[in-house]
Amino acid sequence: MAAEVRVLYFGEAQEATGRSEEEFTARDTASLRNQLISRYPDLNRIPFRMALNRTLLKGDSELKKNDIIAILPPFQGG
Amino acid sequence: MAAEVRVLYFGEAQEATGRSEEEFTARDTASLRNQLISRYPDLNRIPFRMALNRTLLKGDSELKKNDIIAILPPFQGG
Amino acid sequence: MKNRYLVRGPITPILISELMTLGNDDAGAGAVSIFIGKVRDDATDGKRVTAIEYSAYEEMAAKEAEEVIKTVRSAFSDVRSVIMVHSLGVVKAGEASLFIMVTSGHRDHATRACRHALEMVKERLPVWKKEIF
Amino acid sequence: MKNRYLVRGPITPILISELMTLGNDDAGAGAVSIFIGKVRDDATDGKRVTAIEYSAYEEMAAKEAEEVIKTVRSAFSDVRSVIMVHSLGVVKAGEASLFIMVTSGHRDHATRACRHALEMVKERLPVWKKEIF
Repeated sequence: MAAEVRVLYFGEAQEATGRSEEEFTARDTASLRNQLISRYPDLNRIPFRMALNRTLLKGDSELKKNDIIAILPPFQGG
Repeated sequence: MAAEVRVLYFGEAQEATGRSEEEFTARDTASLRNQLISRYPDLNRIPFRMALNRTLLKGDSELKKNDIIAILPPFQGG
Repeated sequence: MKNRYLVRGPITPILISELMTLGNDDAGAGAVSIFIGKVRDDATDGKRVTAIEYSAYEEMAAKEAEEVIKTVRSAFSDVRSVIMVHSLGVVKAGEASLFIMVTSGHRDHATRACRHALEMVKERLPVWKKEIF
Repeated sequence: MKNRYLVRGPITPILISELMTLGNDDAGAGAVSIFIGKVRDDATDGKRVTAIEYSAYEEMAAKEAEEVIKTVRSAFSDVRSVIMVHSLGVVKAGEASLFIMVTSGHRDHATRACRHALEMVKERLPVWKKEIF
């Protein structure tokens, strides 16, 4: 079942989307990724990963209401 | 030909000899080492190396007047 | 600032001095290994970097920093303390943006754990930069 | 003191702060790696070390320190500066007796060169210690 989730954008993903966060409705992270890229084609040039509730995702995951998904371009700290 | 040289003692070698420096007359470092050990038997328990004019000796070396020989117990810096 | 691993602006010499006093009361720590990362005035396409603006996913950064510390401590048993701080916001060229300090009984674990923490920070901390020319 | 590599007594936090400002004007140095060696309050035969008294063959130590710096610089081409200082005389438990700082453009050479310098200092500096209980 599709769930309402919050999506946070960081680094270059903020420039590609023009925002720092917004709401989405998606069943799982794979379908969320598809929605993101069709809404923001510029995201395609960023090899982003996703975190679900502050934990980096290794594969895909189901989503439930109020989950927080972060869109993470390659890290550049240090 | 035997030469007059100055011998400096460091670390435990000062305790073994009871002094920090003195004069010796020796032809080469091998003969100096023999004189040192026969004069100060306690030096035998210290695996000392020697420096000739501030450079660590790898093998034996002839000596010339006014050379400075340092008696160096294992280093303990850091 | 929401967490102890992030500081607004550069990591100043004064802050570094303060961080270095942490663990000063541990007379069993014979070795202290420190890494400081600084903003370089690199030239790109003929333009010189004057500063970097750092941003982070702060809540996740705190969690990852805890993970890094936990991993380092379990990998290097002689380690006695680990401190790490990363800048957020604008840091000028020549200023420090990262500080890592590891203390241990003897030198081997302090130096290796510090390097390991550094690599993990680079790999795992959700931090991004924007160059300012 | 006869040379810049040896200092009488402990390497105090103030001296460390001063040494750390050296090379601060080099905005091409993105990495600073520091090692600080401290006197541990080790227990031997039930007696606890309260201090260590260091002595050195000072003239040779200066020469060897120069050698260490030269070797490190030629082995790690990204290195931009190397500072090293060792204590002479009495240093109490918890106080620092060795300071090594290496700066480089990027992190790899600073961290490896600092460790290499540390190993060479241990191996080559004519310094001796006497434990005080």
